[in-house]
Amino acid sequence: MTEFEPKIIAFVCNWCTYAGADLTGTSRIKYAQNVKIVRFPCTGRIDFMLLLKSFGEGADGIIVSGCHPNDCHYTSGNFHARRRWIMFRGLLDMLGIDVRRIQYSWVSAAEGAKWADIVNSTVNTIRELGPYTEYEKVAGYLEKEAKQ
Amino acid sequence: MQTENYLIRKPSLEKLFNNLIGSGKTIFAPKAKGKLALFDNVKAYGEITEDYIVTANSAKSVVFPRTEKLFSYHKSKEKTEITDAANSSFPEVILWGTRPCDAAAFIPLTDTFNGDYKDIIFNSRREKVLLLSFSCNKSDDYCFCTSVNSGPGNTSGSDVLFTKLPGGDYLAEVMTPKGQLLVRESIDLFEPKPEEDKDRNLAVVANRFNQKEIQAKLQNLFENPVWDDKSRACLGCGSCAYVCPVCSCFDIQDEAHGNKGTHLRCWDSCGFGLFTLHTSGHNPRETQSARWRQRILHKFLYIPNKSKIAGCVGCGRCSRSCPADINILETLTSL
Amino acid sequence: MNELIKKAVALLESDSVQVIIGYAEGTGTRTRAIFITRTADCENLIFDSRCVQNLAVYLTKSEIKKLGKPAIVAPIPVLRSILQLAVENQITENDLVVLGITPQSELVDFESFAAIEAFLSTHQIVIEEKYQETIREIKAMPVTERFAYWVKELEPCFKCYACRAACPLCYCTRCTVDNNQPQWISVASHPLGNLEWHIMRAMHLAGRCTDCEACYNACPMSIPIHLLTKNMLQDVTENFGTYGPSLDKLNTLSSFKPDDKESFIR
Amino acid sequence: MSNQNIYIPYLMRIEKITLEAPGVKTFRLKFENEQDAGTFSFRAGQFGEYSIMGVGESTFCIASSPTRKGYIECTFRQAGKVTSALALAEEGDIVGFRGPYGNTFPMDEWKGKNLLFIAGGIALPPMRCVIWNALDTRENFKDITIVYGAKSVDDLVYKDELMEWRSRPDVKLVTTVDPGGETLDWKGEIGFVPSVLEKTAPSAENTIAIVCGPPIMIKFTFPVLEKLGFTEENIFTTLENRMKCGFGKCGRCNVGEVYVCKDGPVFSYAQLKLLPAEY
Repeated sequence: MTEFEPKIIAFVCNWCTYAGADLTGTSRIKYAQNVKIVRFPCTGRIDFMLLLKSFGEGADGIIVSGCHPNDCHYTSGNFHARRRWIMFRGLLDMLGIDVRRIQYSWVSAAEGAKWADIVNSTVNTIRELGPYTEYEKVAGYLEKEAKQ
Repeated sequence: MQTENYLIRKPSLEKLFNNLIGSGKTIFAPKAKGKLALFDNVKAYGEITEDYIVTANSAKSVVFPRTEKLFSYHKSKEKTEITDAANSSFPEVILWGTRPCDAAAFIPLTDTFNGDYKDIIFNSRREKVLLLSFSCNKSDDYCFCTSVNSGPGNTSGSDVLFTKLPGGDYLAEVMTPKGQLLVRESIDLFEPKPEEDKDRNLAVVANRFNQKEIQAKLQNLFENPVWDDKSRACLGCGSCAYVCPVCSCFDIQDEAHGNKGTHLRCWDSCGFGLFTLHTSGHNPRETQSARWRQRILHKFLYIPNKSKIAGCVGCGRCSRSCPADINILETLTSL
Repeated sequence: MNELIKKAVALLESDSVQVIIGYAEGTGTRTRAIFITRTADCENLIFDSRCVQNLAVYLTKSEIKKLGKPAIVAPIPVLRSILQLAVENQITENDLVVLGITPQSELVDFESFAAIEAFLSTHQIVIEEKYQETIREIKAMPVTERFAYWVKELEPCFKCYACRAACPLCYCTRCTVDNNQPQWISVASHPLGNLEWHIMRAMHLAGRCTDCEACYNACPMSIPIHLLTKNMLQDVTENFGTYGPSLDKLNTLSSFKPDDKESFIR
Repeated sequence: MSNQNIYIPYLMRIEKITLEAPGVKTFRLKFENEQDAGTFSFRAGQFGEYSIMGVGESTFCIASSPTRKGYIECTFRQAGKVTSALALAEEGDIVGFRGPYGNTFPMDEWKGKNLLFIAGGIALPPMRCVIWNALDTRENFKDITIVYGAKSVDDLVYKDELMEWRSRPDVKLVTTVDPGGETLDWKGEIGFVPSVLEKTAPSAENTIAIVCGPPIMIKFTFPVLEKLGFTEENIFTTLENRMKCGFGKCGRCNVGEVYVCKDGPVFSYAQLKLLPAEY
């Protein structure tokens, strides 16, 4: 059996984390390759539905990352996002969607090393948790029906 | 076919259930959920509730699931392959505990799916459903089956109709060859027909209106204040249509995952504003009252005019489930 | 409720309002919303503990707006919704007359939305102990069990959207689920579609829900979706202080504090 | 047909894409399966469900004439989810097609009569099928007049074919654009279809009028036709209600006792008058 390779999707803001991830690369820091990055103007734009859709399409883990508080390019996008994450996380927890599978972080444009660390540790966490089969079962309902 | 009547004793009924489960059949029966009873997949006789007038959901989903695959596809640059859902093997389902109104609803449903174009997916499912109905021994203010050519002991649509007799045993009326087959397979459980009169053991459902009169009145009632009046509290949800055992309007939707996907049929309701909305923004039924009128006219004028059958079985589910207490019987009797 | 009837008659007679939105006897022991435009019909107005439908939902419906300026019979849950609608600029003081009803079933006049807020400050939203207990029990389940619990609870949902239709705060003319470009949420009611719909519904009510339970009362399948919003109310209180609609505060998710606390962002 | 799944579409390859007007495209579709091409037939006025797998289906009439065999054409404006996806399709791509559905224009009954086509905007495609059908069997009909209007010169569809019709001696073509929609070199009429029709229509004597356009145009065109002496029985139109299934099951296009998909989409004005105004 081949070892489980977590599929991880990262939603990051353009100004801080994306630049930070760039720096990770230009600094030649090696880190796990399991992550697919989607760039957004701001964490304030990262709708919770995007996270749900990621699980629905087969992601095992998700990273959401943006500018540190007070560093938002648009002044307050990340503050709004933080409130939304607090609420969303509470709701997911209530529903039994494993909140350990979503890593939120602040990574600035200067924190290339932190980005590598976030990705590596998230990959490790997800590797331990294993594939998100519970959600896959729910999302794959129609395909299961087909075999009936 | 000639109806066959038997007596089946209370303990034998449970044995019949166990025989069916034992032979690998899927059984849907009323299960208690809070104050409601819902048709649900049951595995053990003890899960079934007897304490219900009708279930909150109708039994139509066994032949017309709320989400159903019509076909699936697989796309590649060179070609597109389609897998026909009609080729799947549909499950044999026994509906246990349907009421006469539930069973009667299969008649207009089957009619809709077979008019002009035959829907073979529906028909394949329908063929595999066995209806073991139970006569009603109680009713409530919402029931009006007797006004739409049915009744608490009506046999149409059922394969077997059980009527509870004093003492807890049941009269079994076997209506169809399918029902006959079921009886033959467990013949030792059935005894010669009892003397007891069936009608005395049925609930009383008062006759509330004359269907023919309603039909005649509706012919000239398209513009009438009654539609506004009776629909004013309508919230525009779809619960009336979704609990209705006859309503069969649907939506067709595609769901894709990468280069694969499915083409689905999903329930829809004429009560939704989006139902008739054109992409241009034009909506032929702009107001909620026009939508309420459509629901009534479709059931009590259009279907009876076209197919000579009732488009409503009088189960009263729509009124019971309406969050705004809009009562269909009230609308009909106020015309 | 003679006083209520008298008041309603007076309002219609003086043409201060054109319609009274209130409660009347319904089928059997049920009550229902009634829309009275003639004084003679005012005698049908009732109020008692059976009157639980949240009438505030009608304030934003175009079919009801057409009838003219309304007076609305408003027990506590309706008052909360009215205030929240005011916070969200969906109604103004000139749009309606509020016939407030106290928990002791007394009629109370409100001169302004501010007066409603003052009154409600003495009637804070409290999550009943039985619900707190249920929420605790659910949260105590192992995560996969909890997920299975909800998938099963949401299974009977056939997406009739009665929860949305009955909610006074779901007043959008076109809901996210009704949009198909992009199609965020499947039209179909299957496990994923149902889960996503209920998450979205709850999230869109986060920090807005006033705990009237209209969604649960409307659900023909009795799905305990109000547990989701109740849990969120608790979360709002826990994270951002006491909660209740307030005229001079923005909604929880439309506002922030630079020092909002959390424990999960690295 | 009885034991086939009626929801399964034919697979069609897009042979040619023509840009007709801003946002309006015509697809020429060929059957992927040769056998289907041989057995498929339709008549003027019928429609189909065109689909992009994974996105959905959309309803348009068949815009090509049944006299032109081996392919079908459809013309659509990019407006909603499915038409937006169709607009992105390229020549050589596969789309789905279910049909033909619905009734047809009674062209056999029109033999020996004059035909007057009146169309507005994107409603010329359903007419085009009938027009070509009539032109390909020209000997069956007397005078053929086409009155076609659009918002602006740019919005007129089938520009090449309009030129062809204009140059034919056996067709009288009147084109018009809404006031303000004209260009400097516009030689046609300026004004809304109903008023232009009033000025340019042929005699109602032995003439069938076929009208298709947006609801507002239809509303104002019928009275003009009646004024010109057309009887209700000699005015035809094709309705476009929202549809999903196309064969009278999904309930969406139900107007009174008819289903537009199965009992229509072609109705005479006389028939239309008997229906409630829910279209």
